[in-house]
Amino acid sequence: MSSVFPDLRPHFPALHQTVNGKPLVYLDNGATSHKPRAVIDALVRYYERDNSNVHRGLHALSMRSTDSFEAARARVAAFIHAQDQAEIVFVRGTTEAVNIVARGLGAQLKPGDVVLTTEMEHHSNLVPWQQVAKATGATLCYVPVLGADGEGGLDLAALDTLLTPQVKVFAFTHISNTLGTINPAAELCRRARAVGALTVIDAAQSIGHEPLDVQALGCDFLAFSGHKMCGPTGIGVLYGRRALLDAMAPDETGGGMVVSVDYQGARWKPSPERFEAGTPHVAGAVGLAAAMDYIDAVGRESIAAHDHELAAYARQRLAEIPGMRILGPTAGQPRAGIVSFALGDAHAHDVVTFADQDGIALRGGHHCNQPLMRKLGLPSTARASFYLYNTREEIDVLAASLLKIQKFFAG
Amino acid sequence: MSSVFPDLRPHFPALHQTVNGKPLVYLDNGATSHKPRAVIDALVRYYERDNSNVHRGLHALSMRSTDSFEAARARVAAFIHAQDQAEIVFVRGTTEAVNIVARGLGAQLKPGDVVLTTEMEHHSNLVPWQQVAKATGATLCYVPVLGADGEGGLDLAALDTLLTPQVKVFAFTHISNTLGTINPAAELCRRARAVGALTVIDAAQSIGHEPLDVQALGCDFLAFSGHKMCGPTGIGVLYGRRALLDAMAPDETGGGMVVSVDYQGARWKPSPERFEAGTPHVAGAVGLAAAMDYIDAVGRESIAAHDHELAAYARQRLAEIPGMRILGPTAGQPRAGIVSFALGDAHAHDVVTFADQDGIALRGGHHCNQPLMRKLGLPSTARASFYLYNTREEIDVLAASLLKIQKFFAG
Amino acid sequence: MSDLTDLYQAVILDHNKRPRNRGRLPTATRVASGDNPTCGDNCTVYLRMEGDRIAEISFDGSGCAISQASASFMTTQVKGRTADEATARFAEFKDIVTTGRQPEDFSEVAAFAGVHAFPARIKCATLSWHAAIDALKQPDQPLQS
Amino acid sequence: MSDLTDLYQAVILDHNKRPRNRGRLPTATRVASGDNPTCGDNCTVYLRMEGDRIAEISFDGSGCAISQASASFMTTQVKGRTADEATARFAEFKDIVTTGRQPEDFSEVAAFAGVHAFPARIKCATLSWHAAIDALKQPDQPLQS
Ligand SMILES: Cc1ncc(COP(=O)(O)O)c(C=O)c1O
Ligand SMILES: Cc1ncc(COP(=O)(O)O)c(C=O)c1O
Repeated sequence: MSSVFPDLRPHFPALHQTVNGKPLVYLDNGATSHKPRAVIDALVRYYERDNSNVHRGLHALSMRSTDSFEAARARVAAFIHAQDQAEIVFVRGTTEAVNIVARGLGAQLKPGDVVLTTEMEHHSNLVPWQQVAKATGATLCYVPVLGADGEGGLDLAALDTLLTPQVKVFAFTHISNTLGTINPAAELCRRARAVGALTVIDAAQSIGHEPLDVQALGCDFLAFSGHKMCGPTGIGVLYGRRALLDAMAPDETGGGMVVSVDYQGARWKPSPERFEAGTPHVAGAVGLAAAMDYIDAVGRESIAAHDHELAAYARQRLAEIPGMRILGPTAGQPRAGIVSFALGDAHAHDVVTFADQDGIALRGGHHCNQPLMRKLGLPSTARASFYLYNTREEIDVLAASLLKIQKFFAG
Repeated sequence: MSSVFPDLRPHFPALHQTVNGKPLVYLDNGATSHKPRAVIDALVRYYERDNSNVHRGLHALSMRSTDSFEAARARVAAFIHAQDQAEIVFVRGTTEAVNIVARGLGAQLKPGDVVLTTEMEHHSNLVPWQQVAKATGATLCYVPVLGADGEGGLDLAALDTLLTPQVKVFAFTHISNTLGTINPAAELCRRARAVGALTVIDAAQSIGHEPLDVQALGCDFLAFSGHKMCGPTGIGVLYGRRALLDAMAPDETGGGMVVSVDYQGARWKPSPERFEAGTPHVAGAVGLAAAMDYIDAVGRESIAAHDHELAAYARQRLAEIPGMRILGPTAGQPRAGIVSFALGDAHAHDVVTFADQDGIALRGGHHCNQPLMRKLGLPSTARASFYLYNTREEIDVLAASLLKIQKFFAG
Repeated sequence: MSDLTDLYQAVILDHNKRPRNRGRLPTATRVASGDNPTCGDNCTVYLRMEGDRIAEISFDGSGCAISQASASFMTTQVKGRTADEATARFAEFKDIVTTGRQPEDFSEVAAFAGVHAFPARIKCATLSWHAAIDALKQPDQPLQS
Repeated sequence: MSDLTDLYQAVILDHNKRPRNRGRLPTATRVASGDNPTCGDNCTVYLRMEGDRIAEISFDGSGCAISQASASFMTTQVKGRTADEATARFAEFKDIVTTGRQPEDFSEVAAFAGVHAFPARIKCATLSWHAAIDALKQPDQPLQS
């Protein structure tokens, strides 16, 4: 079987190029995805036709821009099953979303309070909480990751001890960008809620890859980026339950988020405007909505099945290579389309440079996950990550290239 | 004379449309500008060819993305005559830039210190300083605006009294988005420096309209948005002198801005990465560089002359209309391509809606400048603002439409 | 410009130039304000109730011709009515300015149906109505001076 | 893959597999570290000076084959030289890995010229050299344990 979606590749212009004389095999989707023609066209159409500033304008273009922008917000709300489009705040990406919620909730934290996170967080869902803990005197605790290769996932038994009534916030990733673990997010939210903790989900790796419903998850906040889900750069979303957003102080201030200003002070609009100071990335929001349309036309169930199948196949083919150490969940556990590995003596950067000679785009390094890498005793790994346009043939190309690299470095 | 640049209009796709059956006359450039084909093409090219995540990648596309992104940074540095490309931080826009520098400098402010700004600031260069003053106990003071119609500009004589050694920061706009005043920025910086104050210039309205050289201005920080200067949405710049940026704490934290992270804490990279947590708006930066190329190919001296000439012509034509009150500098003073006015009894929103029926895009409201509007005794004004593609004929269309509106509301 | 001039010409310019029940009502026992942060329009509505009925009503504030005319018109429409009747009247008004349907009875409102062609201005037309409904929900208390 | 395999095959794999002067130098009087935040590579260089001359040198740390080989190679190139000579050597090395020019003398370095074809890796090749130059600038003091 060639691919679950044999017909999608023509939609993605960037896939059709050669790299170092070989057809591009793009396996760096965990870092960012390529964009379908439909998304690029939506951006062009916006700039060619509707382009204008939003909200404060009453002329035709400004109304069209505002309508496109707010329609994009409604599209996002529908995509993640938010109750209300005021729960959708447009931001630059996951990192900014986490910063806003960390600083916002930080206003209510005090010494003795606990912020709980996990050992498998991306720096973007880790350092902001470290900063908030430092600023407020709250304690930051980590749910351990089990297994020498991280194959055991989060230590759910430890949660019983860790989830005390002192825990005010539990921030965790839906899918680990390093291990490919799919965390039991609904269960984690339920257990957090039982002790009165608010939950913040980093959905950077799950959005656009798996069906996602904030009502079913039961989370309080959720953060994601557009660029990893077929969308443009510079746009992302902070979802928050409306009452929580409306109770939170703004982060950045300026034009567009105020009801009134005088030389003494200002009053804030409610969410989402409260968190969107200044001119927003309107084209980005429009492009993100187009990406969501594209993804839902394909179907998120099918994309997830496709990702999972490719990952299973990749794990099988990579395991055939001598000296291969593969991280993350073993067969039978929930696992996403992400496979990190260490290849014998070859350093990850050398592996990536060699693979690049074969036209293969891999990522090598700490994957913004330094503490976990240190715990696993690896300075870095190479990572292949899949998306809807990847094929089994591409994994065969990868396996052949890695075997060659292994021989070179062992020989 | 039809226009200083009769040949530019074909470069801008959005100009060639009808609105309410009339050819679009786009005079809302103070809010945002349209984008030339060259900028739209640069975005498309990026997404079709180089699209990848920056910095941490070693494969071909990632290196190309990183190179494009850093080349854009170098282009910006050259455009404003920064000494070093590490002085260029990519942000969402002016508003975010001001927030970063306000919070960053806020760490050093204490009660008794003064932050000086002016009565003509956009909310985006006002509310962040109010917030910082509130948080630190510093006092916020304002340089007054002179004249019943704001025609006197900043009260430079009052500066002698206001610029005390207690002033730690002087933040002011280069060009007023409401009055069209061009402030003597180099002189303001020089006088601020004489008392040891740092200077922050809001260049949202001057960038891409006037020649701009941070060395000649002598400022410490400068903020601007790409979308008002032919560039994409969602991208802007904070310029800061390198030593100041490297001494400033980061604002947002997360991936890409850390040297190392463990479960206890993190160490920061120097500028500019320190201030660019998370995946940046790479396509936006590339598009901004293309906008700068476009603008410099036309020539900023010529664009400024064109803007100024249109503004003078507009003021002349508008003054012919009975009951017209025009704000801002009178002839002979430095004035930008921005004309705000109040038309007799007609409310600004009614004026804008009527003008829109004639295909004319104006802005009506407080222009994110509520305190100044209140001082001038106006709830709102209508505003026409010009850019390189506008023509004298368009101003004639505007004048005819306004005369009709005046008659309707007076009659 | 014909739709627009029609809209303004009819009721709107009339109510705008000669507003009914404009100004602070000293005998008011309920007050509520609303503003439209998009335009800076604001409107305060003053009520004096007699039982469940609106005995007196006035409005104050600044804004565009549509918001001023609509406020003036609103006062003429709800005066003497019960809270429930006023609320029903607002529902009908909102429906008319949103959809543009021409009402059979409720004749004077027909002019406002033209607002639906200018969606950005619908909020201007409903601002005073929202303030009135808010005021109706408040407890009676003497006006603070 | 031929450029790349040539590059690795020659000096690099050799130095990488059998690194010279690797490990902490207990007699060192100057130490400096550098890291490459992009990859997480790091390198510490230990020096013992005799007058202005590098009497002993070693390196430690982790990284890719290029950084490890370059560190090993660097120690062989600067040992016994003065600070000025070592600095000049670094300037030449940097020029070679950046431009790819094939040096006439300084023969063993020729293999590193291939790095220039992989611009993202130039930093890997120069990491240990930067640390060595840093160490040369420090005052003498006994190694802390
Ligand atoms: C003078 C001035 N400052 C700041 C801003 C805010 O820029 P942005 O909305 O792009 O952040 C604007 C534009 O709206 C402006 O005109
Ligand atoms: C799990 C996870 N969280 C957060 C991020 C940060 O996303 P962004 O860089 O788009 O802000 C990433 C991607 O780099 C990620 O994989």
